[in-house]
Amino acid sequence: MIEMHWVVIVILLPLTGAVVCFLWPRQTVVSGLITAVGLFASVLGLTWQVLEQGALRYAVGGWGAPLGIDLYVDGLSLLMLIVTAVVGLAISVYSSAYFRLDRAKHFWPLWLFLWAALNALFLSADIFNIYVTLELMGLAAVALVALSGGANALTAAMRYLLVSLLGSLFYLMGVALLYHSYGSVDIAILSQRVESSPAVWVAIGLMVAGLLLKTALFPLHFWLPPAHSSAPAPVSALLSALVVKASFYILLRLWLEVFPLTNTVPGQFALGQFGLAQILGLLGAAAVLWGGIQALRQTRLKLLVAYSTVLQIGYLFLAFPLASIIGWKAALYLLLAHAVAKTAMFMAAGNILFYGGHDRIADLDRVAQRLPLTLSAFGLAGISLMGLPPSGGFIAKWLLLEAAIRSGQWWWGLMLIVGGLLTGAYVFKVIGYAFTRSDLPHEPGFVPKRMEWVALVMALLAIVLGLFAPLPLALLEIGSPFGESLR
Amino acid sequence: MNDVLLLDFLMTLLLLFVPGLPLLLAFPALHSRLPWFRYLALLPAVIAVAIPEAHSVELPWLLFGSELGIENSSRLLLAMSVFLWFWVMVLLPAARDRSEGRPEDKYSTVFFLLAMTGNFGAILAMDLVAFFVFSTLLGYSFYGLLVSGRKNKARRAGRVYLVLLILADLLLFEVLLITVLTTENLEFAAVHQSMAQSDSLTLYLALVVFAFAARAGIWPLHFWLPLAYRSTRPAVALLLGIPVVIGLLGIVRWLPLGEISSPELGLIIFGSGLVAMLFAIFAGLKMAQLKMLPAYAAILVTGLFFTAVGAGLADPVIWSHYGRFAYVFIASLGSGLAVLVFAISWLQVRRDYPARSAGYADDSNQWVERWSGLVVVWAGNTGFDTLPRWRVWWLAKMRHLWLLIRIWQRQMGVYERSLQRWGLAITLFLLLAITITFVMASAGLSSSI
Amino acid sequence: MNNTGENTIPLSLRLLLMVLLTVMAVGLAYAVLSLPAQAPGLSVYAVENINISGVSNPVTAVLLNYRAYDTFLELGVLLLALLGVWSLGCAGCQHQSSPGPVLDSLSRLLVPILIMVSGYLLWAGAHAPGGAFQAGSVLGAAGVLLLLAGWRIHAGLAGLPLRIALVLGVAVFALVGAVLILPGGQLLAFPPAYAGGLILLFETVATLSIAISLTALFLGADPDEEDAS
Amino acid sequence: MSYIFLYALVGMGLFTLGLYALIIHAHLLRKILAINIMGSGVFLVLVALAARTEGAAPDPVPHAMVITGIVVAVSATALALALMLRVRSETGRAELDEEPLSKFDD
Repeated sequence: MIEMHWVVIVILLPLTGAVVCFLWPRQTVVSGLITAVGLFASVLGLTWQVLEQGALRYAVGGWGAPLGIDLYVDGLSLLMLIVTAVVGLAISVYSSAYFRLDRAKHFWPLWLFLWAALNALFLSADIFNIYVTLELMGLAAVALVALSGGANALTAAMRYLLVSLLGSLFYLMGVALLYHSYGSVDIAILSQRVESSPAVWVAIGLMVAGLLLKTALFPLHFWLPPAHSSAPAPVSALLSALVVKASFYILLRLWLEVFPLTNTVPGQFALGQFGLAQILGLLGAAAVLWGGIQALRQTRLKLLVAYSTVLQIGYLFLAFPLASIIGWKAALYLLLAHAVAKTAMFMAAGNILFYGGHDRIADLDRVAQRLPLTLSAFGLAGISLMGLPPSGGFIAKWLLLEAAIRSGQWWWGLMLIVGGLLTGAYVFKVIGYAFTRSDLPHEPGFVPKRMEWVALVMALLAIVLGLFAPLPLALLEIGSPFGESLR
Repeated sequence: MNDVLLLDFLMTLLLLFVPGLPLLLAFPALHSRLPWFRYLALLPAVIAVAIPEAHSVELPWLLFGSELGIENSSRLLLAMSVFLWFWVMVLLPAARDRSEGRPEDKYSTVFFLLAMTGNFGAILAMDLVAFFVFSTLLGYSFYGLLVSGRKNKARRAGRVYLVLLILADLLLFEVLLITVLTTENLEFAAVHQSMAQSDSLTLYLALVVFAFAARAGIWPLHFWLPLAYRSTRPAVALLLGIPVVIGLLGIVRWLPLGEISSPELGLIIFGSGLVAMLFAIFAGLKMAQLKMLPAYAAILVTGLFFTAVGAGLADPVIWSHYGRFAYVFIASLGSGLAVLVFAISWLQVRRDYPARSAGYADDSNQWVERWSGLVVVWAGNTGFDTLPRWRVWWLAKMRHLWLLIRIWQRQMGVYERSLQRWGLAITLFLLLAITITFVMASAGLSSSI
Repeated sequence: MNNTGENTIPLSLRLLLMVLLTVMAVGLAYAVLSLPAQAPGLSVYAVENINISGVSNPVTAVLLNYRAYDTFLELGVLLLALLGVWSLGCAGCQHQSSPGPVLDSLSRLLVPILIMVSGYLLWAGAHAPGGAFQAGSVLGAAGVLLLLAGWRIHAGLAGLPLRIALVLGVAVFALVGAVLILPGGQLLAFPPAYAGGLILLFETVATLSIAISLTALFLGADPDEEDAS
Repeated sequence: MSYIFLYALVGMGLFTLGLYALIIHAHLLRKILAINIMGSGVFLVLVALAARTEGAAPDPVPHAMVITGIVVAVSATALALALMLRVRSETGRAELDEEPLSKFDD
């Protein structure tokens, strides 16, 4: 009986966990960890169910679309849920050692709320419901950024909040126009009814721009580096790994299901989508260059890692002009690999910060000898970000390259190589300083072993992802979210 | 028609010269220092890499009738090797300058050229015998390189390597005998087919894997690799990836992977690969000495390669899916090890010029400058002295370039800062929204007309 | 510094901005005007099912039955905002108000009336405009008024009891919604026979939670922590 | 039925005006107010267009959406105001820091 409702459990469980953590602050770490493990298991349960039964549709309240709200799981949303579960579990374990109780009692409810929002977002098939989850996610993320206190973090959080609200309002205006055009907010129904009309153009413009702002695609990335670098390390990790990806996921869903109007009138709108795809691809390429160069310029480790996120987001958008199933798969594999690797990298940066009390790259002062596990984690994560074999990043780039060549647009593939070189340069910059002595003597702090090991495990996972690529790629096929006709 | 014939002839000549020219140059190298000719040795290989065409030549007069050829996968390996050799050639005089007056170092150029012959030849070889001959040449000249160093430890590494080499050669000779008994044609493709049906398949597989594992320094036959990395000269250290690469290439070329299924042996190889990886991780973490890092990286990655080979032996489907990655993997292993060696020797130069402390907040520009300075110091230490005129010109160019980079960097900072400003950023956002709407609208209108 | 801070934007940028915004406004207006003049939306479905929804006011039916999941998440947003505000630890930001005689007597007069109005709105929600949010915000206003008049929550209630009251809305939704799964239903699927009662239960706890959350948001910091510090 | 569209157009106007104010004003309180005005514009569009039902009762679904949206907006505003107060108590002014990132320090 219960196993039928994994879809609901993955939303209710973290909410319940958040409430419990809020009610009993003294036991917050224990209840938080139990929730995290339970949630991981529930996502496995859901995966099993979807593998058995295929894509699922769940009508909340029993009404069903268009009147009620539907939840929908296919390969795409399942992959996002799994990424969230894996990264979430690692972040939970890491945070259990990272925060002292006075911060932990605020961190855990917020984090579990964020997790619930992410799961609800990935499961939702209703664009207004997605707005609510988007706000839930945004507010939780802002509060988490502000958690580290201090002028930088608070200013960054404020800017992030304004940007996040602005993006949501643009999105909501788009929802309003779509609803009043077609009388539904269900993605499946909209995908059948939408056709070319002024309201739809404006809605697409508003929604895409709002989501791009939230995804921090160049040149709208201005809020990301300060927010991601001034947050506490586990928060930085989950922002870069998950939160930015959530708005990308919505964009992808809309792009694949609501915006293509080719299914109603053949040929219509295909041109507009082509033009928009080229714009997104160009912005992605610009993000790769800009993020890479800015990362190289940084003197602070966490800012460097944050700019590397700007670069990696650029990669994701290279899939849009390619418009092929293999391109989408590549982008999602990249998303997966980046989520895991970036988690490891931010955790490693957090360990270094914990150890030395600062993250100035020039003063890393032989961290390599003192925190070998952490530096290994940083290096391995760097290998995946660079896209060297046999890491997960390599498989993703390989697929993207293949898609670029197949579609006859090899120049997008060039950006992968440029990005890889830039990534290599900034990773080596950090590693180089980690081996050498700086003039500044250090009072080494104590880094809990758990934090070092979690970072290393995530980094190894980022590498191992390259060896087991067929599994997630096959998972993505469930419910064929990328359509059949494009094949 | 004549054109085609001519082209064919030229390609044949080119393929012959790729391993042949270094071999020819090795003789005059005995007597003179060849300051420029050593770059010449690379020329045919560079051309072969640059011409994107598959080609092979049969040489019935060589050995038992050999075949050389080049296609995309071997071109990748050749490109990687050329890249490494170019750097080694640049570094070569350093090895000589530092040991002036020592007669034995005169021969090291010869060893380098012979090793280059072996390396290129093994990559191009299309049959068992040619591969065997060239890779053996590579092995023994490498022994020469190791031993010609003045350090005792390097000599010890050389001795260990020699023992393993002789053992491997004996085994490979056995393999050749078995193969000749089974089939007439010693071309790789033919051997794969006939060995797949042979009764002595398991023996063949085991001997090949063991022999090449010894040559490539794969755990547990890895002892010479850390020793060599610790003790040898930078020029040789850059090259230490080559025998490893050729060893792995041998495994891929000699084993009929993807055609046979041998679960037991596959499992053993898979297991040993896993153990090798664990060993490398733990031994590598324990080892504080930076110079030995590449050796453990090599053991780690070759271990990984062995798990793949093991999986491929156990289930040919896996290999036919992923086998094409093997060449990419091998090539990136070779260049990766070299980059690691480069980075480490650079770090050692840096140790004399430690990073300045964080007295200043904005050192984003300085680090490029420091980098460049260190590269110059490093290059000066290792060999640019021989080319004084070039160096002056090059340095002047570089200084200019770095000046440009600094200006450009500052400009990037200014741009980013202005992007960070709220007003501009949101205006850009608005612009994007409007652009998207217009793109959609114009397309919608044009299609409805 | 200029009080409005407008001087941070250069004139050229401001002009560009005005042009862009004009273009956007024209686009938005065009989009609105291009919509069909008549569109029933989902009103037909909403009215069709009103008999089994448990209430007769269609807006309440949408909020607490058809799209109750949105309402559930939105209570989560409110709770989350409170968590966020508390995590900021804004103890120092609060100004101590000193109520004058007018505020004092006004609050004595208004608070009972507000409570009564809130109760009416809650009850009326089933068949007329009104409902949990309206009732909750009126009740919350009463709380804010009390705070302005210098009232503070009793120290004994500032800990767990206050927290329980805050999470009540979310918790009851989650609990009842999940319990409804057990007899084989869906999440938040109300059997028509019990729908009216369940909606009243939800509205009541939601009203309480919303009112207390709004009051607590106005207070700004965790009263429990404030006492401790 | 043109008055319905008039309300919707006013909503769009509020949205645009709010956006202008959001960009132009540096003070955070004004930015927060601007966001709220933008939100009101969206809500007005949602509610106004729901009345296109030919004399029947207006479509209730957008009304419910607006109520949800208002609660979300209230929550976000509360968090934003609290954050603004904290920013002011840390930096001494209620404005976004427009300094270059590289000047950021502990």
